[in-house]
Amino acid sequence: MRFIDEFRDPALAEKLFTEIAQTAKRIGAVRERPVTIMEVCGGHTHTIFRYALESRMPDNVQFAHGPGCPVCVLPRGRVDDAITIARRPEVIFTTFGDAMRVPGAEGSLIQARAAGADVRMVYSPLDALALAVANPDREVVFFALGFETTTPSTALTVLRAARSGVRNFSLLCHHITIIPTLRALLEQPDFPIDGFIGPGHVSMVIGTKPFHFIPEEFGLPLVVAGFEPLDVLQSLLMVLRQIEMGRACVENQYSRVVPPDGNKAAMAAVAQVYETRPQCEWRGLGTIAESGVRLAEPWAAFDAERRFEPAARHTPDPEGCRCNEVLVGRIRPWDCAAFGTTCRPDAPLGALMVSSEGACAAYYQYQGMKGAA
Amino acid sequence: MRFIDEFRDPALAEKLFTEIAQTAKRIGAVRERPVTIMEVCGGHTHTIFRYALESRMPDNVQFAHGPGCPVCVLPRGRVDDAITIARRPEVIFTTFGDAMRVPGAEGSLIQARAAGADVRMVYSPLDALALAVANPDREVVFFALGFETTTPSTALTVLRAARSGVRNFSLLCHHITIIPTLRALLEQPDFPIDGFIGPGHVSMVIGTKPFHFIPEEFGLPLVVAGFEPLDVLQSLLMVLRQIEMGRACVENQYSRVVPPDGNKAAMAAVAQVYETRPQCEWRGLGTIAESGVRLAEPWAAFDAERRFEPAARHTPDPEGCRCNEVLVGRIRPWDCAAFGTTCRPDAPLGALMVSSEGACAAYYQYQGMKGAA
Amino acid sequence: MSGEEPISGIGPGGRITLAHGGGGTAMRDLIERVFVATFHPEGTPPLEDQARFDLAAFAAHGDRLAFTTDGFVVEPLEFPGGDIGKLAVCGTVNDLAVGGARPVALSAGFIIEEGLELERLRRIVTSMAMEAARAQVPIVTGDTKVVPRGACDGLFITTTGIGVIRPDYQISIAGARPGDVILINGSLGDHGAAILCARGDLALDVTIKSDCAPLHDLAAALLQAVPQVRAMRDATRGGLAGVLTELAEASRVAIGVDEAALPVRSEVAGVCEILGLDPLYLANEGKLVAVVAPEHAEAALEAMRAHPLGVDAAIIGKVAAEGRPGTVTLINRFGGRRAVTMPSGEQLPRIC
Amino acid sequence: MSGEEPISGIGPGGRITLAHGGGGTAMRDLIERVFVATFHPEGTPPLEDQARFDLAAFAAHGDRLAFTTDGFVVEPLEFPGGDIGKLAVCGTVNDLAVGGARPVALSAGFIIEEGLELERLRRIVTSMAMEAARAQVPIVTGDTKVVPRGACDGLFITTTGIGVIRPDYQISIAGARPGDVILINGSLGDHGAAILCARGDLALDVTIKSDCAPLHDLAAALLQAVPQVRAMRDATRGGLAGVLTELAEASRVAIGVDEAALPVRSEVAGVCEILGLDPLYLANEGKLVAVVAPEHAEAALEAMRAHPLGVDAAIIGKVAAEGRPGTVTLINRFGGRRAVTMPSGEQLPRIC
Amino acid sequence: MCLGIPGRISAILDEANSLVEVDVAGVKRSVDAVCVAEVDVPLSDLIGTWVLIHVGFAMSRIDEAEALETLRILAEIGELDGELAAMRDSQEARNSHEAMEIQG
Amino acid sequence: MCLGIPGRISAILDEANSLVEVDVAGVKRSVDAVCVAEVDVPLSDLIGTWVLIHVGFAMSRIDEAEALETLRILAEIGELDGELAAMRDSQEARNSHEAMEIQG
Ligand code: SF4
Ligand code: SF4
Ligand SMILES: [Mg+2]
Ligand SMILES: [Mg+2]
Ligand SMILES: [Mg+2]
Ligand SMILES: [Mg+2]
Ligand SMILES: [Mg+2]
Ligand SMILES: [Mg+2]
Ligand SMILES: [Mg+2]
Ligand SMILES: [Mg+2]
Ligand SMILES: [Mg+2]
Ligand SMILES: [Mg+2]
Repeated sequence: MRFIDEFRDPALAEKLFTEIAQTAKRIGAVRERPVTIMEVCGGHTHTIFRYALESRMPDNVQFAHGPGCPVCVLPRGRVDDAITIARRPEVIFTTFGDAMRVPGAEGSLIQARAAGADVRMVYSPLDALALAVANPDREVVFFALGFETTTPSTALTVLRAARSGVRNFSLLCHHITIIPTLRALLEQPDFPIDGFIGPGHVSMVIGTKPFHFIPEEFGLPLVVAGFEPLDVLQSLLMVLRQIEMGRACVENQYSRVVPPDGNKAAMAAVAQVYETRPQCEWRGLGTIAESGVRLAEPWAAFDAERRFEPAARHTPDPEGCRCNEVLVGRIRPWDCAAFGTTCRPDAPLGALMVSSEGACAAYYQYQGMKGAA
Repeated sequence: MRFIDEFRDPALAEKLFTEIAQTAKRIGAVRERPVTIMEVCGGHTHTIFRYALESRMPDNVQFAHGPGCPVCVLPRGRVDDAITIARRPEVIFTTFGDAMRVPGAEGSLIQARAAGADVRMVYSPLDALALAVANPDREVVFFALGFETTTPSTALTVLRAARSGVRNFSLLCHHITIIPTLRALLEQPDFPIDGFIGPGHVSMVIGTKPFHFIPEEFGLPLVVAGFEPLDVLQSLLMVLRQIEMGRACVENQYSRVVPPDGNKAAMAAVAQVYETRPQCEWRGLGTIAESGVRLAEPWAAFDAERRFEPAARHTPDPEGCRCNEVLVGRIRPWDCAAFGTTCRPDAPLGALMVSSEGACAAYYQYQGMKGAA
Repeated sequence: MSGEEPISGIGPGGRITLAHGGGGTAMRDLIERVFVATFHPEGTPPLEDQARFDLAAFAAHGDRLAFTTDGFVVEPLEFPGGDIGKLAVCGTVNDLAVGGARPVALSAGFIIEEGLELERLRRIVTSMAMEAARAQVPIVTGDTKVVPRGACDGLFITTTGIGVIRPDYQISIAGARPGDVILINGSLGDHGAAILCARGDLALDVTIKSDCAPLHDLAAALLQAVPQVRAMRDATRGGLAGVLTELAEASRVAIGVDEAALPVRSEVAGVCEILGLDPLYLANEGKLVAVVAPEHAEAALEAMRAHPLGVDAAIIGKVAAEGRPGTVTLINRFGGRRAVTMPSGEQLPRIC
Repeated sequence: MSGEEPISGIGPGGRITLAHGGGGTAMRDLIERVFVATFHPEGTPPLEDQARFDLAAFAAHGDRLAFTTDGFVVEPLEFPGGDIGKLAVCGTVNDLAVGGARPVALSAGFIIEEGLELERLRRIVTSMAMEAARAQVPIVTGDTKVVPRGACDGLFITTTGIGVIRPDYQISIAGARPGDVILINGSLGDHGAAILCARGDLALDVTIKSDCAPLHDLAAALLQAVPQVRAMRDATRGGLAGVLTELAEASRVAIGVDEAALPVRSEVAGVCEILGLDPLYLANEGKLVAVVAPEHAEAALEAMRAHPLGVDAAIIGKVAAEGRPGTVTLINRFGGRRAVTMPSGEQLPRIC
Repeated sequence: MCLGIPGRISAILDEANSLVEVDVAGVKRSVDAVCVAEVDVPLSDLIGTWVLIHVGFAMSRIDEAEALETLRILAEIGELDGELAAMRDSQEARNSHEAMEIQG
Repeated sequence: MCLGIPGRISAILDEANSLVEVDVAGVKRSVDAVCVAEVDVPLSDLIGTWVLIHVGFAMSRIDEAEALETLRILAEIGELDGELAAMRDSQEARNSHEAMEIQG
């Protein structure tokens, strides 16, 4: 496949492994502490594990798996809200597949479906809208999850619904924004990260400029990266080279997809449909100011929260769950006692075990219980 | 079972067979033509076949199986109306079980159910009303079939629905009345019947007086009969004895259940809820004036015809169907070429093949193809 | 159950999900901890795609292998006198037994609706295991599918049985001969009436127990006494009428039945009266019809009556010496004769 | 069809009704004129409750009887490359074949939703008959149930197979030994991807053909060449990952797989990319995994490649000489190693 | 038409809506008793009464005296007739399975 | 997060609603192209264009020149370095199944 296969070439990867090893060696010569690079995006986490890149890293380079997996940071109370709405007999609750396994206090959407709720998986919010048109006597609710990459798609879907006069369609919106969250992480004392692999598809929408505060205010390098293994390796090498040279700036490895200014049409749609939430809850991270959006007043009719008024519960993370520490890179999955015992992909306790973009699931799925042994 | 087993006693039956044989012999001595007695009611037809009473009749006594089976006289267009309504997605169409097999032009309600219509069998119109209460977002329609016996039950159900404020319940009413129909039969030239076994359960509601015109105007005896084999045999004997003595009057064999004046509460409910239809169509008999009822104006809200406005089609009987001749006793089922070939209980062409109260089905089921052989 | 680790994929509601049919950990957990643990409490064999038997061991018991299958789809899944699991074991054991086969092994295929309560499944599986133990036939292989909610009615089970037939048993639906005597081991229509009432939509309040029972032992006792049994069949869907019409047709004989000899329980008769149904056509799940030569009739009746499942056994009719082949005639208490025809369509109540 | 008398109980819409499962004339008409007529065009045997086989004839072909069952519940019922009928025959033939058994007979239990189009049923039954003929295995007994609309998803079929195993074949999921070589007969995930696309809810427009095929002949060819095959299994639900993790666990060995050697069709890879799925976990219906001693690897590969269903056969990995028993490791093109774990739950697209 | 069945009223379920329970050979069902109730008489007076039930409604009280009278008349039929005993014998013979032969 | 996949726009499905068909390795799907369309330029100009697709929306055009440039940089990495050949050999050895042993 074009634009994919070229970026999976083993020979080029081998060169990158070599170069990374040599760069790491040079860094190691002048610095005792290993270098920890956070890949912000769950897509990168997935690539790292899927291609077992970690297994070929030098000893003094390690990844920390960031908060950029929307289902991993979905708070339990929000799942409970979703289930409350999905249970209404008139509702067809639509969602991306990976959100169906996230456990709330009363189980997951999969389990709610098993108990009778009409929950359906869709590939696109447009498919949810099509369901609404096809079922005029039902209420179709779409679980609008995702970061800046996904937010335009639901904004555009709402605009389309409004244009077509569809009235039985609404969003349960839990779109979140990565920029305030990175700032919140960086402001933590002793944040143990030396550089970032930046989220390529977020940047495709918002451009690279919003990341400039990271080198400018926190002195750390960030390389916006694509999602193929060569993209990740090249980006890592670029970060390491900045570290080696003591530089810190934003670089764009993914220039084939990411324009520096992002996508104007997408940002305009988001600005038109959404407004910033004063506070937004993240699983594992707590509440972060201005880190999410909600439907703006003119689109209130499409807001499932306003329409169905779920309890908007706050459900604390389950006992024994250490997702919060894994999420910020303070512990590794196997340091959590639940890992592989009471928390497994088929019965996740914490959200990081749900998607293969979650650090714990990725470790479990792609490394078995190795780390734990 | 009390009031049942006593009336199935073989020893008493034997006495009746003997007495019937002797009476028939005496009649035969003075009259050449065999005696033909019409049992008006399908319930009697059923008893006659179920207990194989016909096989023990003297040679000069034969039964003619009258029009008193509501599903047998249900016109095809009415079934088509029912299916049209049942197909509506919001409708739960409820009916007595035996009406589900009656073929209209586009198949039966069973076949409509197979094709997706929500058709449900109930034991009582009250059960249909309960379904309406349990499914407030659906429209529950009850197929109100039956003679004077059944009409009070649907009238009382409508009154109950009105009292409870149930709005999603209505009747597709095809209640018919036996009295005008008997008169229409009797007015036919050369009507080949010598006496009647009268419908016991109709009489339980309307009493015995409405039958007095039969002896008075047409000079034929009628004995209102119960439904157990001894009831039928005793009534037959009573008819034969009237014939033997040249008398013609209305007698009541079923006095344990039938009061001479019928049931006042039942008749009052019918009078309150229904009004006479100027014309009513019968399968096989054509249109008979004032032989059916419909919901009176104050109950229009409960009338499925007014609510859903089905085409009210007139669908002629299918080709090759001779139900009309069987119904009035002019031919026997096996005289119809369709009998047992293109018309069988599992694939009825005519309505008389649908219910085991229909003459053709009764012959087929209880005598096999004997008559045809 | 308490203290035990929950089965993978079972959430707070205690329900089966699609994951339990997905071929992964949840499915394996369900299979091992519910099916295998119940059917083979002695220990888990490696999960092969197939069960295997020594053919030599079979040969010791007979010269023919019998092979039969049935699907079970009853609603409600649990009812007075049984459940779908008991039914699934008995039904196939009976189809083996009425052919004269000694049941050797069963397979069980489960199709489960997403949302079925795990505890309910456990009860049903336990009931299957109990019934299989009673019939001394192991459930040796199986399959589990889970379909989305609304794609199946709770649970369907298809069982297949293999059995071995002794060389001297020659039983066939085509085996009845003029003069033969027809027996049944007890009352008619209990299962059909039980299900009709248990379903609840007719709002009839009565507890009729299904007659669901494994007939292998009764059949064996009968064959012990009368190895020459000519025909035997369990009277399930279609009732006694279904079996007799098939028998008359396949054997090209005329059959006469004595209505007065037919055993019917009073509550079943009551349900039939209310709904205008005929017990001749109601389903049974623990009744077999046997056809024997007249000289063996008494021995057959005695052997059946000596068995707990045959205490109400009766001679109900005979194969006529002459008469139109393929016909069944019922002679009633009044000496009237009527044809018994093959059932047609659903048994619908005749009410109005 | 024209001129023929319609099947009893089939109305103007051409659909199956509950009567076709009622045990009466409509059911018999359906069974005789659709099932029996298609499976046994040569003539109708009397409808016994069971099929019977001479045990002596079996003994000529082997020393063990294999017995296996599977339920089939696919949606849509017909899809590129097959239908539920073909699947139901192939699936059970394959479960027999991968145990080294020569298929002898199949049973088929049908659970039909009221309203299924008769013509559709005919097509599916014809497809079963064709596939059974291809696999040279007769469908000898069966069962038909019809459930109310909404109580099943069109049609479910449960097939059970019996087969006979030659004395020299000793195949077991627990049979893999260190050093053994692992082979597969072709590309991964075709069936899973075909169904995902055929279903239409993801609105992906591509025609991927299911690999659904009977593997008895391929397995026989392989066993002819290498009678010592240690383990063999068809990779159905759970995909290759499911088979390999079960194999590693049952045989108590560590398995290594070479990602570069895994055959995957480009459209299947495309669907996986779009939905974030892994072809290792997608279902197959015409793929078997075989484990042989290293000295037999080339002969096995050659035998598979010589068969039409094995042209893309490949050696995909081996059983490690050491390593943690029960683990499966995938070595990718970059030399990276990752664990392959047993699938868990449904395969849900990873999108947002 | 008009399948009717005798049952005994065994309990009052809902006085206001005139719903009673009837017992038919041990099978119980709720039926509407408005057609057999009397004005100003409590429904509970009906307990033990036999009624004729049709499609969920009690349509008539069964008059036990009339039933006995009908049976009495039945019993008297042909009593004067000497042929009775002979007929009975022939009936019994016909009922036993020894004699069961079917004509085609 | 944010699974994205490159695809080629292969047809225009609905100009008014900016729906186009994309082709990903032979798999086709309708996607919304409003984010990659230009004002006053007919959608048909997009045919043949490679785009990055996310949840049913084309979110960015793929810049082929930039892609080639990235690959060029990748190709140059370590070219100066003599160790490359040696590394390649070791990689190939690791990939062949002969060498596949797993550490527990
Ligand atoms: S193992 Fe489970 S609970 Fe523990 S950190 Fe990971 S996801 Fe959270
Ligand atoms: S055989 Fe059929 S068509 Fe002919 S009269 Fe009877 S019911 Fe009518
Ligand atoms: Mg069977
Ligand atoms: Mg059976
Ligand atoms: Mg049977
Ligand atoms: Mg299986
Ligand atoms: Mg259901
Ligand atoms: Mg199997
Ligand atoms: Mg299988
Ligand atoms: Mg298998
Ligand atoms: Mg069967
Ligand atoms: Mg369905």
